[in-house]
Amino acid sequence: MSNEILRRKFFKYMAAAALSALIMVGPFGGGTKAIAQAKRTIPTTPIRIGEVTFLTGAAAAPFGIPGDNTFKMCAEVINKEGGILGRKIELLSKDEAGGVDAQVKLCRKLILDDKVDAVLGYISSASCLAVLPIADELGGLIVAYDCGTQELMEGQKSPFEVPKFKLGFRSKAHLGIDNVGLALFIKKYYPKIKSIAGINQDYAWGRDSWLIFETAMKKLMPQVKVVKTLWPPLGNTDYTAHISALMGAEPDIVHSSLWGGDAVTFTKQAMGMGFFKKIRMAYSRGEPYPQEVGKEFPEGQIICCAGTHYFLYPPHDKSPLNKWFVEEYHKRYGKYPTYPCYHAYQAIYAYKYAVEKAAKLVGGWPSIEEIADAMTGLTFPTPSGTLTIREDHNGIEDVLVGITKLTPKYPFPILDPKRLEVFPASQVNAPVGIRTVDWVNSWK
Amino acid sequence: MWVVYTLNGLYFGALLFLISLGLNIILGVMGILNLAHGSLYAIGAFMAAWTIIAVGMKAPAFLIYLCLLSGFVLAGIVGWLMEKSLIRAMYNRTLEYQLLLTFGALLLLEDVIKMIWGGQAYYASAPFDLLGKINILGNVYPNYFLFVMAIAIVAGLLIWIFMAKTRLGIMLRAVSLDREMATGLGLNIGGLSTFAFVLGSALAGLAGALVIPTTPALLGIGMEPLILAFIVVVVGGLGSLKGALVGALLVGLTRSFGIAIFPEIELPLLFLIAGIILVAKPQGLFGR
Amino acid sequence: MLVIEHLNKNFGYLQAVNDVSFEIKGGEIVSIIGTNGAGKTTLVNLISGYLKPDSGSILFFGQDITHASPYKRIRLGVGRSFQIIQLFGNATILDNVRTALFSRYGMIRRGLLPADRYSSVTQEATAILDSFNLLDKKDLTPKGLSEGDMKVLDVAIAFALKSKLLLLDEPTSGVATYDKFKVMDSIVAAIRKEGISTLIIEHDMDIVSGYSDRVIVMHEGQILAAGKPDEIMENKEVKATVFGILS
Amino acid sequence: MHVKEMLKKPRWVVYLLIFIALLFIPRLLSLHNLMLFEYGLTFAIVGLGFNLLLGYTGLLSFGHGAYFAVGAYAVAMIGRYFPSSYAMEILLPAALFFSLLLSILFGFLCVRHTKIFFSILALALSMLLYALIFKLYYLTGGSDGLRVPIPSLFGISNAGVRRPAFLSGTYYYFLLFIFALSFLLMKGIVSSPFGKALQAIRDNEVRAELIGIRVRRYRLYAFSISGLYVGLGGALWSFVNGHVTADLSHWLFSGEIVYMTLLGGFGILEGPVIGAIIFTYLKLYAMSNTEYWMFVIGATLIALVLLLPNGVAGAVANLWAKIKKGKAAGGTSC
Repeated sequence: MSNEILRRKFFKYMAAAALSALIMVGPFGGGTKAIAQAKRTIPTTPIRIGEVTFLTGAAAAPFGIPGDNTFKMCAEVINKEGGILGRKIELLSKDEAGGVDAQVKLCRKLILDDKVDAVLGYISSASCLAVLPIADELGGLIVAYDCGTQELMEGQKSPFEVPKFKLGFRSKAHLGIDNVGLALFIKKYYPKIKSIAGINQDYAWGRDSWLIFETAMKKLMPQVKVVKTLWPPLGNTDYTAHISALMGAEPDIVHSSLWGGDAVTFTKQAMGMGFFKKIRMAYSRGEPYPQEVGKEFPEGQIICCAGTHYFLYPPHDKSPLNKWFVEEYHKRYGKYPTYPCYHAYQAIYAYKYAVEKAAKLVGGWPSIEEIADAMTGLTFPTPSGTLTIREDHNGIEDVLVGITKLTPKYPFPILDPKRLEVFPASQVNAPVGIRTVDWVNSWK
Repeated sequence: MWVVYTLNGLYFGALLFLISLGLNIILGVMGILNLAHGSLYAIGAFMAAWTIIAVGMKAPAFLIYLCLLSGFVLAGIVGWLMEKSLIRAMYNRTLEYQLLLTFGALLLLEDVIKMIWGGQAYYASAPFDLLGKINILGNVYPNYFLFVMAIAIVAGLLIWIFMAKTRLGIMLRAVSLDREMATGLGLNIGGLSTFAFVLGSALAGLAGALVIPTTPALLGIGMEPLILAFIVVVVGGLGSLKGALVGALLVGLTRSFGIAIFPEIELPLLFLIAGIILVAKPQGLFGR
Repeated sequence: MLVIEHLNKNFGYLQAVNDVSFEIKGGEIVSIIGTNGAGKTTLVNLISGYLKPDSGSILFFGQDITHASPYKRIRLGVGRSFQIIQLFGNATILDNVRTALFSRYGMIRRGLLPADRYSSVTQEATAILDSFNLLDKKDLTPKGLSEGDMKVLDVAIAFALKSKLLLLDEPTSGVATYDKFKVMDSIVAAIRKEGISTLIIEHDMDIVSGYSDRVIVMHEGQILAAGKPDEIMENKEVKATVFGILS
Repeated sequence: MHVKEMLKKPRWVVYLLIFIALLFIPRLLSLHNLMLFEYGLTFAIVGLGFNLLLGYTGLLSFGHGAYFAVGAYAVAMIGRYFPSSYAMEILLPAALFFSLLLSILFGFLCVRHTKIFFSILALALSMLLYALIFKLYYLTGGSDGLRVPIPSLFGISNAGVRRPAFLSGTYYYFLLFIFALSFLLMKGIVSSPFGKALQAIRDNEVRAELIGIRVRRYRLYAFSISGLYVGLGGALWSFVNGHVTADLSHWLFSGEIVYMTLLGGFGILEGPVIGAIIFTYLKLYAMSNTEYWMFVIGATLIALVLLLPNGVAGAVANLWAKIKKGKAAGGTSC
């Protein structure tokens, strides 16, 4: 049947459709719904929390799944302990894949259509940058739990006014602390090195990590030269060329913010090419990978824990919470928790403590704005010590840096307890209202 | 260092060769660009990883290397199913439908993989570790990469002999040269197409399996190689087996030396070269 | 108007067209007949510019078009139909012709008003379809036409270009025998009315003899004989080689 | 054409009714659905343009995400580097200009090929742009992308206006107006002599050449116009979404454009419009209801290709035809 005719038929149908639409609507029917104000009593309905992490794609295995596991675990535990002010938590877990436009739509749906009390999640910096503004636009509470970019809460130029988003938060520190921490650690333990190099993924995450690390190194150890910077694409499966290039340049230490499969692939292939015999690596997000790679993961590598998120720190005798968290997680999922797990814990408990704090003030279930006010300046215990969410709505954390060492106790290298460094939050975070890069540049 | 750069280029080229060879066989014989090719690569990767983990480290070495073939086989089977169930219905449909169908298959397979193997990563580096390293002019180099090159060369040779000497191969070439004429000669186009599709898919699977010992099997692992395979195919010429070889080596070596010399423009460099070749020779190096 | 001089074209060892020279005058209908492989289609391709001759020249209204592009020749007024029908499969019969007219008037650059608004063009198209006895089918797509009508439409499209010279490559091939003459009738009637010079390629003498002013017999790339149809019919050599009648 | 005449034709009455119905959408839909519908409208414009190339010229591009990205990035980058001139009446022309520029450039390379060659080359070129947006991270924000602020509309500044208010207010009607305009324009194009020429090329390249159509040149025209439309769609989309990233130029995104065009039915002018709106809902609801959303839309696509080759619009039309046959009443077709 020719298109011409098809089209003609098609019209008659549309005519009917349009007419009926008109009849249904009538000139001034309908009207858009307003966002309902919460009442001062405590509802009995469960708390609906939208939880968004990568369930598809390369980031699912290293971050998405562990994060998702922890969210489910914590929600279950909280509910077992009677929920938040007696209200049970109901998680709506969604996939973060599908492109940023999909995420914007999804987040809007969660807030407007599914009427969630809060949205927790987001691993990719792109998602965070796209989604957090929605919080203020639609008056919903959004807590970013794992994305790294410092740009998220920073303004165009320092000093900038805070908070950037009234209802948008990040319950962790940004990538600044990892790289500043690494630089401080190197200055302390390897003061005599001559040259460094970098291998970072070729997108904002890698670029920012290297930028901050390089700036910090220039300030701390001006004599050190940068001999090579490589930018492999995300999800690269062959690093041989990069490894050779690095070995050709012969730096003392190579900085890397590689994550997930990329980090493991690079390490495996580097091991195969005798890389570690000559060069020391400094992983800004290395914490999970000794466990992933196993026994043969090289010793003596510098590893930063994206904060102090390490299953052996704080030591279990000092921190029963960490002990419980590690054991509970290991019991459920057969692995020791990695930093995304700790981040997930921080997000969901930040919400819990904020609600409880606000409820004390207002007596009854707090409104979203009141929860946001309570979350600003909130300090609460986490398995990795205490976490503070500052006025810029960004978490600040101490940072733990160590050196890998094989021990009989574990089937993979752990961070040598004798050479463990914790840099306090105040030393690795830029002050409120100052851009991290400007802050590092202002060092004396 | 230059020796190693070259070896790296050859190694990466070898992998690309296997992928784009499969893509080009399908393209040549059936005139279908299989957008789901990357997913078949991923299936090969997951299958190999899974079997290697299943037999475990203590198994005899030859068994572990046999596991690599499982990827080749499973991808072939999936390819066969795809051809029989979906592609078969597309023979006398127009291009846009064929492409969209394989696009749909791509989305579908990504999630099927997730359903079967779940979201976690599979680490199966046994074959890589077992082979150890050798010393080339003072540079340590893993034997496994040499092993991969050897496999690629063998596969390439076999395909070449097959295409040049065997009756089936000659029929396949006839179809890819002129479908109408071949039909006129009374060749069994259907059967030949199925064969080509299965072979192409299996090659993608083999490439996936060969990568596994050096990198964990993750969701979406097939995406990046697919893009590079596209570049190879465009540069080498659509449907040309020789093109696949030269294109793959070109891309592999360009990449290796590009990273060593101008690390800043690794990927754009590839596209740039592809662009220049296309402007100079629109059909690609060996395109018809 | 069309003068062909010493035209040569060979594919490798095969001498497809071998030193062919002839002329077509205004308003004349000339048929070239010959067995398959006699070089007829090659000759048409040379004239319409789809092949370039090895030597020789093609003059069209005194202008040398031996090496002009097909597009140029179309603009100059050399139209052709194909042995294999070439139509616009999804468009109506009317649009098949109308598009040709739009192209001829250089209107295909106009992108806003619907085609129907150009009523003069529509009228002209209708007239053409009428003269080719296709008017009643103008709203069908070619799929709805008989083989014969497709052939006629194919010619009608070439005709719509107001070609000064029409090259018809086996206008009745693939048409059921009892339709062949009907097809030729409607085609030639229309051509005669406009007085367009035409070169018809055909392998069957009987079909063309009734419609041609002159017949040229080709054999193995060469012109064997030329003249009025009835003369040719009597030509012994032609009988022997082309019609295979041995006397 | 005189309005009186037009209103004689049922088709135009239908258009009018639909347009009026669309005017009431903001009162009819919830804020969330309204914003979704606006995504649909922007993609409808994209579909219109893409259909000119696929449906009417017979060229399947797997790289039209590139022009979408250019449109969107033109807006975002003006917003970032020339905030002073961040006004709709400057942004749209800029977006149109750059998308036209790029589509002419890429189109020139692509139209030398047809069929699969064309598709894969278009794909490769869009990926080149992707690699560039990714690389020029200091300029484009790379994978993190750029925010798209709310522009001033006809001199009326929207400073401090929240996006939802903006989207559910003036912007919807502005969007609707642009859509109606581009729809009518495209309708004119496809039924004009120019459109007929394109369809001639689609139907029979050889013959088209033979009746004196410069095939390549007209393919390039079609390519550029579709690029222009897609770019316009991208620009309008960027305000709805509020954030642009390099993914827009990735071939997977281009694949979605093809998807929605087929979903609606690319034989039909209105098809892609329907397809765009359905796809927007399909993907979102698949994503919010199952973690296997890729499986869902993949399976849908396959089912579509196998069962509804003419897309939804085509199926509806066929159904309508059947119903009419059933009634056996030979009503005059419009």
